Amino acid sequence: MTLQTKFSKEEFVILAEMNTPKGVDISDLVTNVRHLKSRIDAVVIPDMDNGVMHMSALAGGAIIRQQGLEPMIHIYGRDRNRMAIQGDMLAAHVLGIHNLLVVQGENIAHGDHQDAKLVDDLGELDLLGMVHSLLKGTDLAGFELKGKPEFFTGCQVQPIRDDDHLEEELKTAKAKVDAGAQYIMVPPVFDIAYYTQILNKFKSLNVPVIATVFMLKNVGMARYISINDPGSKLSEALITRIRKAKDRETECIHIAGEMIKELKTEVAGIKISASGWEDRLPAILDCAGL
Amino acid sequence: MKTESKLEKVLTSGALAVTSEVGPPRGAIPEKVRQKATLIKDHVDAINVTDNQTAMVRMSSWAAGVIIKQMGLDPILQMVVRDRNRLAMQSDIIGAYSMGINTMMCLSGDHVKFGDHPMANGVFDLDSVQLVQTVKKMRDEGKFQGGAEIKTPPKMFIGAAANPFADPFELRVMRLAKKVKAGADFIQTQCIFNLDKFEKYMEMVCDRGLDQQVHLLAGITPMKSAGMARYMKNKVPGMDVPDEVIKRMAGVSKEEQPEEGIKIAIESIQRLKEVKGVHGFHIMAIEWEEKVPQIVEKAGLFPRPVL
Amino acid sequence: MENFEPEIVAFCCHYCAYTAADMAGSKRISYPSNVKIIRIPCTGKVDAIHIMKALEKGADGVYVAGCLEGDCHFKNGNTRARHRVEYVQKYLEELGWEPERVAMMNMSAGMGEFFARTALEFTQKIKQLGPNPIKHMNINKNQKAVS
Amino acid sequence: MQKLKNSEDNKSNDKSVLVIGGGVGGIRSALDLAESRRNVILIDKSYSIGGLMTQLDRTFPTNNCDLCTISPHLSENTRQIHLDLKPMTQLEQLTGETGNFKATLVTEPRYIDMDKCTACGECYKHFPEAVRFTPGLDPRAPTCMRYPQATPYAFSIDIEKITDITALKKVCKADAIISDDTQKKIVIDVASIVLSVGAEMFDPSVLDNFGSGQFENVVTGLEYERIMSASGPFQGDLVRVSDKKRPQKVAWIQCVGSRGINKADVPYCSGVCCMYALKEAMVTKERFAESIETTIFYMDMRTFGKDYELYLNRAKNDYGIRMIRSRPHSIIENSKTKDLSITYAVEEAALQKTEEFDMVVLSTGFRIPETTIDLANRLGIELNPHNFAKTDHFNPVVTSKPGIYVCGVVESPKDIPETMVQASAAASMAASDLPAIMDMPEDENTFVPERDVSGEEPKIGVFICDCGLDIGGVVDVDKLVEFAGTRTDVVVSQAVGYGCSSDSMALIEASIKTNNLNRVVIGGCSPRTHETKFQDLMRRAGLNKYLVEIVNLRDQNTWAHMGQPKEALDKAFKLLGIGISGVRKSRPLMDQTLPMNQNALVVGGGVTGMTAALQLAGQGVKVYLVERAPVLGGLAKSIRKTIEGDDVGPFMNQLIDDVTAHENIQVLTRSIIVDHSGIPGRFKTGIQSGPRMNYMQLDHGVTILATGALQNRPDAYGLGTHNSIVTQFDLDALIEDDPEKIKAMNQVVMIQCVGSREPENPNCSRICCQTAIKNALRIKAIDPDIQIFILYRDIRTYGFQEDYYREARNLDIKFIKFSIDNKPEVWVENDRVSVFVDDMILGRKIQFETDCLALSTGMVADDETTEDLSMMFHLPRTLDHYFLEDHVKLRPVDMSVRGFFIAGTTHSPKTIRESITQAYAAAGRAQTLLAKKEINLGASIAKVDGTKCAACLICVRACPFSIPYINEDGYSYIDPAKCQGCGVCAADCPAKAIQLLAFEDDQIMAKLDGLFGGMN
Amino acid sequence: MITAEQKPLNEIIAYISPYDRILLVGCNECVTVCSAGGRKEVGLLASALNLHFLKQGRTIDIKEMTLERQCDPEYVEELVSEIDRADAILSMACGCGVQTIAERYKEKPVFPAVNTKFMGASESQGVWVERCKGCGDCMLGITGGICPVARCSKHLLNGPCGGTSNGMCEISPDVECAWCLIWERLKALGMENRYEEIMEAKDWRPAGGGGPRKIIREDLSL
Repeated sequence: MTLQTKFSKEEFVILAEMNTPKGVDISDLVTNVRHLKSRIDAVVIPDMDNGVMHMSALAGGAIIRQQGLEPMIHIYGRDRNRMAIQGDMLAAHVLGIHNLLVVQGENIAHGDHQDAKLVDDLGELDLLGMVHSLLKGTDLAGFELKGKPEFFTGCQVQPIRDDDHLEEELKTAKAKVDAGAQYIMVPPVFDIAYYTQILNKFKSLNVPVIATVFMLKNVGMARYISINDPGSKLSEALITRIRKAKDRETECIHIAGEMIKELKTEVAGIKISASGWEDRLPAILDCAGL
Repeated sequence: MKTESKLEKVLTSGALAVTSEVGPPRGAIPEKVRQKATLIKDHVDAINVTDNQTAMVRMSSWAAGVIIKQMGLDPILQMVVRDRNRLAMQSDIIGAYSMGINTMMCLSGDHVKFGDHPMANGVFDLDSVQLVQTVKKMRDEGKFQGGAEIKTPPKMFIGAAANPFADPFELRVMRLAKKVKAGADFIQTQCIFNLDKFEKYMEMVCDRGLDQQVHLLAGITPMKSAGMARYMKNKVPGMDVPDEVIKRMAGVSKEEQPEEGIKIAIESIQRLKEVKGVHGFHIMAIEWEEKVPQIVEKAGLFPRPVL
Repeated sequence: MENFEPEIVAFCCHYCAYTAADMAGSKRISYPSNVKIIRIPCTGKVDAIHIMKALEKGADGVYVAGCLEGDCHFKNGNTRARHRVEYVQKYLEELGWEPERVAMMNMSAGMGEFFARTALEFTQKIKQLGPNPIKHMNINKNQKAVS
Repeated sequence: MQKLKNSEDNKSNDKSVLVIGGGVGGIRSALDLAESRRNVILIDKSYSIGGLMTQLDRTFPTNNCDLCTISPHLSENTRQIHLDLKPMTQLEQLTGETGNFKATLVTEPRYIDMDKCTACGECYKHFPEAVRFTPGLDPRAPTCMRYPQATPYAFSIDIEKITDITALKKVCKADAIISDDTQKKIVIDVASIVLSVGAEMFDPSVLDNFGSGQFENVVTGLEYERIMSASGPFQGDLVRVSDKKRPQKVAWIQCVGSRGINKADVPYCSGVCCMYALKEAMVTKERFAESIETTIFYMDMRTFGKDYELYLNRAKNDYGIRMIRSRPHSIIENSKTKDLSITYAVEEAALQKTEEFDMVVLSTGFRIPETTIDLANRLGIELNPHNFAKTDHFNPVVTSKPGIYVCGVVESPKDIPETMVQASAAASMAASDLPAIMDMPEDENTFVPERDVSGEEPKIGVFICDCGLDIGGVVDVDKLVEFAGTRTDVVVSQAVGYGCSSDSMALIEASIKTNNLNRVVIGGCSPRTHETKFQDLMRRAGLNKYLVEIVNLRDQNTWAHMGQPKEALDKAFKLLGIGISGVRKSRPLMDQTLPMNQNALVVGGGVTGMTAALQLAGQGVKVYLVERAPVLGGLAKSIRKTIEGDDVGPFMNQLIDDVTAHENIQVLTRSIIVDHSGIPGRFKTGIQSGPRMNYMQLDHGVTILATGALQNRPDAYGLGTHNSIVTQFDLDALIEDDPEKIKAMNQVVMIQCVGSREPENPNCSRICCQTAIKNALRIKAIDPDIQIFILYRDIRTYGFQEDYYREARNLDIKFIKFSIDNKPEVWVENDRVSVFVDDMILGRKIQFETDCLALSTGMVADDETTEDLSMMFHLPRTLDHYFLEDHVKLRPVDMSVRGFFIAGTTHSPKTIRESITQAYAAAGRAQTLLAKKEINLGASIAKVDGTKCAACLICVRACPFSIPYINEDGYSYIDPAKCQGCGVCAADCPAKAIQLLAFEDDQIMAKLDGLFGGMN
Repeated sequence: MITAEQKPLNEIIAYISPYDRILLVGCNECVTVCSAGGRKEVGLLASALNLHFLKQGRTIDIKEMTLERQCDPEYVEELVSEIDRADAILSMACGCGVQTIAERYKEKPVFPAVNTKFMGASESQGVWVERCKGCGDCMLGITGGICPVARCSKHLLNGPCGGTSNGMCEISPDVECAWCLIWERLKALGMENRYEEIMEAKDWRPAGGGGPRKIIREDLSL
C-alpha cells in the first residue's frame, strides 16, 4: 500500500528521517533501514540537509526502494535549476520514488560549502507548481512529456517562532496546499499542548498533517534547542527530566516515544528525526507502543 | 427438527428463547441442584448445567443434568474439553442422552490454572470446535469421532459459546462462523455489557448471514455491585465492561447497587431484543438465581411459551 | 570466636575500586587488613565460580567492587557483576549459608574513604557472621596433609 | 644497568631542544618532549636531577611523595632514543637564533664512570669526605632516593678533597673511578631552549628578628620538611634540633621575607607558602601526634588553587589548626629551655599577646639567585624587576627572546601543579620550533628479542622494595624475603631497597639473566603506577613483559595499615602468596596494536580551546574545534583589559582570525556533542550542529576539554535589583565603555568572595582579588578622587599581583576585612545603595553610601555541561562540578581517561594568561599521544577455545561492544583488535571456552590458592 | 534445543549424600547453550556441593567432566576411565543424557542434577521459551509458523478461546495468545482465509500417544 493510500484510509503513518552518507559507504543506512523495515511506512531522505554536502537524496531514495521500503525525498531550489530538478523528478519516478517533500533549502552559511553559489531558480511554490505540471504531463516550458510521472507531494512548515509567525506560516502553507501540496509536515515542538494547538490550525487546511518528533540526545542538546529555538517550547522541566534520569539516553528515547504516543491521536502521521541515532529508532517505536 | 430439544422447539418457533444456568454443588448434594433449578424453572426454557466451572471440581454436569431432567425440566449439558479426552467425552454424551438429555454446549473450559487443581494436566485432546464436529458427526452420521458406527446415535441439539469481546475482535465473527460450520445449532454468548460493541458484532454476524444459520442467545449477567463490575473488567479475561457501566453502578449507594445491576440487565435485554440475529437470552445470574424470574418478567420475556 | 580475624577476598576492578583502594592507602586511611584484593580489569570478569571457589578455599567473605552504576569503563560490566553476585547469594541461601558473605559494591576511583569504610563494614559484618563454616575442614585437611 | 646516552653517541643531526634545569618542571618538559619523540637534552648543574621537590616530604593533597609517579609514563625505549641527560652540566654560551642555536655546554668532571658505577657505596664508606653523594645525613641535601631524583644513580667525587687516589681506585670494585676526568666542553645545535632552573628558597638568617641560624629550634619550612622526611636527618622523626625531643607546640610564621618592604624583603608573594605551612601542620598532627598544637601566623590565607580552600577548611575544622591573622615582629629564645616566645597583635581585641612555642617554622619564599641572573644574561633574555624571567603578557612561557621558553618558578613563584602546567606548555612551545610532529619518522625498537620460556618449569624471582620507610618502616622486609624464599618454584628472593631506582632495576635484570628466571614478582607499590616500568625491565632482560606480577605492598598494605605492623606483615605474606602463585600461571602474551587516529577534538571555542587548537594545528594535526555558541570567543570576549593593562579585545580578534583561517582547523560552531565511543587513540564523537542540528561523527585520537566556566551571578547583596549593584565583569565593561559615568561617581565599594568560599560554593574563585584591584586601579586612573573601598576576607594577590595590591594601597584604596560570620549588609533606600560592614580594627559598624557596588562574584563551573560531558566521556568531576584531572599535582592537564586533556576554566577558575598556559600544556600533552603511530591495546583480550565452544551465542549477546560472532567454523570469534578486554564474555561463557588473557581463570584460582595456602 | 534448569540443591544433595566419590558430568550441547549443565555450571555445582559437605564435616571427592554430548554412546564411553573411581554419577545433561549414561554404566547409580524442561528457543539473553511439543505432525505450515500446540495454553487448534485480552492469554498477562499471533501473521501474509478452515481433531499418536517413539533410518542403520 502506498503512503497516499494509507493517508486516505486514515491509517497512522510513521516516517523516519535518514540522511544519506557523506561518502559512498551506505552500510549504516542499509542496516538501519533493515531494522525498521516492518515498523515504519516510509523513509524521509533529506537532500544536503543543513547545507552539508551528502549523497543526493535521489540515490538515497533508490536505495530505500531497493530495500523494500517507501522513500520520500526532499526537493528544493537552492542547488539546482529547473532543468536539473525536472530531470531528477522524472528519474525519481522511474526509480520508484513517488513521495516528494518540497522544502526550503537550508542557509548554506551553516553548511560545509559556504562559498557555493546559490541557484534559487525555483521557490517552494514554484516547485509545487512544477510537480503539478509534471503530473499533468508537461514540463515547465510547456512541452509534453512522454509518459506522466506520479507523485504524492507535500510541503514543509518552517520552525514557528511565535504566534505571529504561526499565522504567517499558516498562510504560506495554505498557498502551498493551493499550489498542490497534498500533505503538510510540521516542525518539531516539545510541548504537546502547544503542539496540538498548532496542529489543529494546520489541520484546518484539510490535508494530512505530519508532525515531527525530534529526538533529544542529552541535556546539552535540549538546552541548545531551548535557547535557540524558543518556538519549540522545550521546557525547563523537560531538561530537568533528562538531567535527573539515571540513564539519559534511555530517558531521551522515552521522551521521543511518549511524544509519538501522544501525537498518535492528533495527526495523520509522524516523522521521527533521530539525526544519526537511527539505530535507536526501534527502541523509540517500542516506547511509543508501535 | 433435528432433535427433541425443547430449546430447539422454542427457537424454531421464532420466539425469543430464555436460558439460564445452574452450577452443580461441590459435594454430593442433589437438593442443592433441585433448589436452584426450582428458583428459575418457570421462567426459562432450558437450564445450562455447568461443567467444573472455573476449573473447580463440582458434581459432574451430566449427573446434575439428570437431576434436573428428573424434575421435568430441560437441562443443557455443558461439556468442556479440558478434563476428558475424546473417549470420555463421547461416552458421557451417549450416557447423558440415554438419561434424556438432548441439548448440550461444547466449550473449551477455563484453564486449570484458575481452579482448585492447578497441578492437573489439561487434556485438550479436542478443542471446542472439534467437539462440536464430533457431536454433530455422532448425531448426523451415527459415527464416533474415530469412525466406528454408533448404535442408536445421540440426537443432541448442539450449542457452542462465543465471546464477542475477546481479542482479536475481527476474528470473533470468523470464529463463530467456524463453530457454525462445525455444526453448532445455537450459540450462547459471553456476558454483554458493552452493547455498542455487541451491536457492531451482530452487524458483522448478519453481514455474513450467520444469523440465518444459527440461533444466537445473548448472554446477560446482572451485577451485584460496582466492585463486581470492576472485578469483571479487570480480572476476568475476555470481559468488556465499559467505564460508564461501572460509573453508573458506583453512582448509587451500596444498598441500591444490586437493584441498579438488575435494572441494567433488564435494559440490556430490552435493547438487544431489537437487534437482528439475537434469538434469545442466556441469563447467567451467578449465585443469584433468585433474581432470574424478576429479570425475565420485567424484560417482557414472561410468560415462557408452552410448546 | 572473639579473636576471629576473617579472611576476605575483594575482587576489584582496575579502573575504579582498585584505584580507590590505592587512594585510601595514599591518604593513609586505615581499614581492616583482612581484606585482600585481587585485581581484575572489570567486575564483569568476575564469574560466579570465582566467588564460590574463594569460599570453598576458605574465604570468610567475598565481595566484588566495581565502578559506580552507570560509570562502568566497559559500559555495564558492573551491573552484570551485581546479577552474578545475587545469583551466588541465592545459591548460598539454598545451601543454608549466609548470603551476606558475598556482596557487590560500587565506588569511583576517587572514593578512597568509601573504600575504607566499606572494607570496614564488610569485615565487621563477617565478624558477626563468624568464620566460614568449612574453615575448620580446611585446617583439618592441611593438618592431614602435613601428617 | 640502564644508561642514558652520552652525547658522544648521540648520532642524530636532528635538532634538539635543550632543557636547562632538572627539577620537576625541567623533567616534565623533557619527558613531554621525549614522549612526543623529540630529541631533548636535559642539563642540570647538580650531579643528579630532581630539584626542589625531592626535598619535600609529602605534598598536597594526598600527603605523600608522588614524584615517582612521573616516571612510569615513559617507556625505556623512548627514553633511550630521545632523552639525553647531562648532570653536572651548565650552559656557557649561546649563539644563533631560534631554530638554529648553538649552545656551548660545560660538564664538570665527576671522576666516576657512570656506566660502571653501581652506587655500591664502598667509596663513600672509605672516603666519606670526598664523595658528593651523601644520602640520609646532611639535612639540606636532596636525599630522596626515589627516581628520578637519584638519576643518574651514581656517585660523584670531590677530587679536591681526595688525598690518595690510588686507594680510592682500589676500593671501587666496579673500576669506575676516573682519576683524570676533566671538564668537557661541547657545542650542540639546538632549535629551542626551555629554561627551568627554578629559584632558591630565601635564607632568613639575614633577618635579625627571627633568630634563624641562631636559635636551634627556628627552622625554615624546607628544613621542617627535611626533619619530617624519612630520608632526613632524624629518619623521619619529628624532634627539636636542640634536645631531640618531640615538640608539643609548633608555630609557623608566614611571609618571612616576602610581601615586605624591609631591607631583605621582596615585595611579591611566593604563592606556595600558605599551602605548605598548612600541609606541614596537618602532617605534623597526622603523623606524629594529634596533640601537637599547631599555629599559623598569617597575613592573608592564600589558598587560591583548585580545591585548596577545601584543604584550608580541613586544616581548620578537621585538624584543629589554629590560624592567627598577625605578623609577629620577632622571636625571643629562652636560652635555657630553647623554647621560643612570639609576641603578636590580636586583631579583634587590638592588643599584644606573647606566647611560647617549642618550635617555630619560618615560611620562606622564592628568590632568584645571582647565577640565574648570569644565565639570563648569557641566554640574552630579559628579567622583570624582581629578577624573574620577563614573559609575554598573554603567554607566560615565552621570553623576550624567540626560541627561549621558561617554566616553573624562574618565571614567577608557583606551586607544583602550575609548574607542571607551564612545563608542558613550554615543551609544547619549544617543539614548535622543530619540524611538525606529523612528519616525524617511526622509532625503532631497542629491546632484545624475547626468550622462549615455553616448556620450562617455573623459576620465580621475588624482589621486594622497602620504598624507603614506606614499606620497610612498617613491615620487616627480611621476613618477607625469607617467606617468599620458602614458596614453591621461587629460586631467588631478595630485598632491593627502592625497587624502582635504576640500580635496583639493574640488579633485578642481572638476577633474571644469571639465574635464568622465567617469572618475576615485585613486591612494591601499586601496579597502576609501576607495572609499565617493570614490564620494560622484563623486556630488557629478554622476558615477555607479562611474566611479571606486581604485589601492591605499599599502597594497599603498609600505607593503609601503617599503625598495625603485625597485621600489615601478615597481609604482606598473603599478598606475596597471591602474587607468587599467580605469576606461576602467567604466560607470555603479545600486545595488540591499532593505528592511531591523529586528529584532535577540542571542545570549547574560548581562548583556551582556540589556543590549544592553533598549537596542535601548527604541528600538522587536524583539529576539530567544537563550540556551542554561534561565534568563537567564550568568556574572554567579555573581558576588556588584564591587570597588566593589556587590551583583551585585539588579542582575541587576532586569535579568532588565526583559528578561522587555519587550514588544519575545522571550526564547528553551534555544535553540541551528543555521543562518544572508542578507545584512546581512536575516539568517535557524534556532534549535532547548525540550526537544524545536523549530525556528524568525528574521528579523533585525542580530546581537549576547554568548555570553560560561567560568570557567577549569585543572588546576593541585591545583585540584579538595582543598576548600581554590578559584578566586576559588568564594571570592567563599564570602565571601558562609559568612563564618563565612572567620572560621575564619588564612592565605589567592592565586596569580595561573593558566592565563593561559602558553604554552597566552598572554593576560592582565584581571579576576583586581582580583578577587583584591576578595576579599582582603572577607576583611579580615570579619576583619582573617587573613593574606593574593597571589603575582603583574604586578599589573594599571589605572585607579582602583589605589586598591584601595593599600588592600590598606595593610591589610597581602602581595604576592609570582614569574616564569613559577619558579612557586609546592603540596603537600597530611595534609590541609594548603602553598605554596612563591621570594621574589625575600628571595632564598629561603618556605612558607605555608594554610587557603584561591584561584587566580586568570580566564576562557577558550568554544571550542566560538565555533567553532560562527564557522562558521555566517563570522566570524573570535582564536588563543585569542575572536571577532575588525573593527578592534582603531577598530572594537572591529563584526565583519568587516557587521551583526554583539560585546560582553562573548566579545570578551575583562572586568569586568561593562566588559561592560555594550560592550553599550550594540553596541546603539548596531546602531542605525546599523537606522536605515536599506533596504539597499544595491551594483551588482555578474550580468546576462544574453538574445541570447547558450543556456539551458544551468549558471548555474542553479552559483549558490551558487540565484538564476538560465530565464524565459518561454527565457533565464536573475538577480533583481538576490537576486544576491549573487559572479560564479560569469559565470565558468562557456559562452556568455559573463553579466557581473558592475563586474567585467565586458572590464574585467578591460583591467586586464591596462594592466598589460602592451597599451594605453597 | 532442549532446555533444562538446575534442580534444587537439596534434592541433588539428597541423591548423592550416601556416596563419597562423585563423577559430575556436564554436556556441551543443549544444556550448555541454556546455561544449565555446561562446564561452567558443572564447576559451580561442584563448588556448591563442596561447600555443603565440607560444612557438614565431610570431604567428598567430586570429579568434574564435560562430555561433548551425553546422548551419544561414543561420547559417554569417555567416562570409562573415571567410572571406577566413582561411587555415583551426577549428570547435568537432559534426561536423554542421564539415561544414556545409566544404560552404559549399569553398575553405578546415576542421578540427574537438572530438570529437563522443554524444547525451546532463546528469546533474549538468559530467557528461553517453549516453542515445540514434538507432536510429530507439524502444522506450522498452516498456522503461519506459530505453533498452537506448544504455545496455546489449551493447545486449541481452531482459534483462540474466549479468555484472550489485549493479545495475551488468560493464564497470564505475560503469555502471548498464540492464536492472536497466528492471526496477525496470517493477516500479514494475506492468508486470512486459512483461519476459517476447520482443523480436524488431531491424531496424537505421532506425539507419543502411541508409546515411546523411535526414528529408524534404514539407509543409515548398519
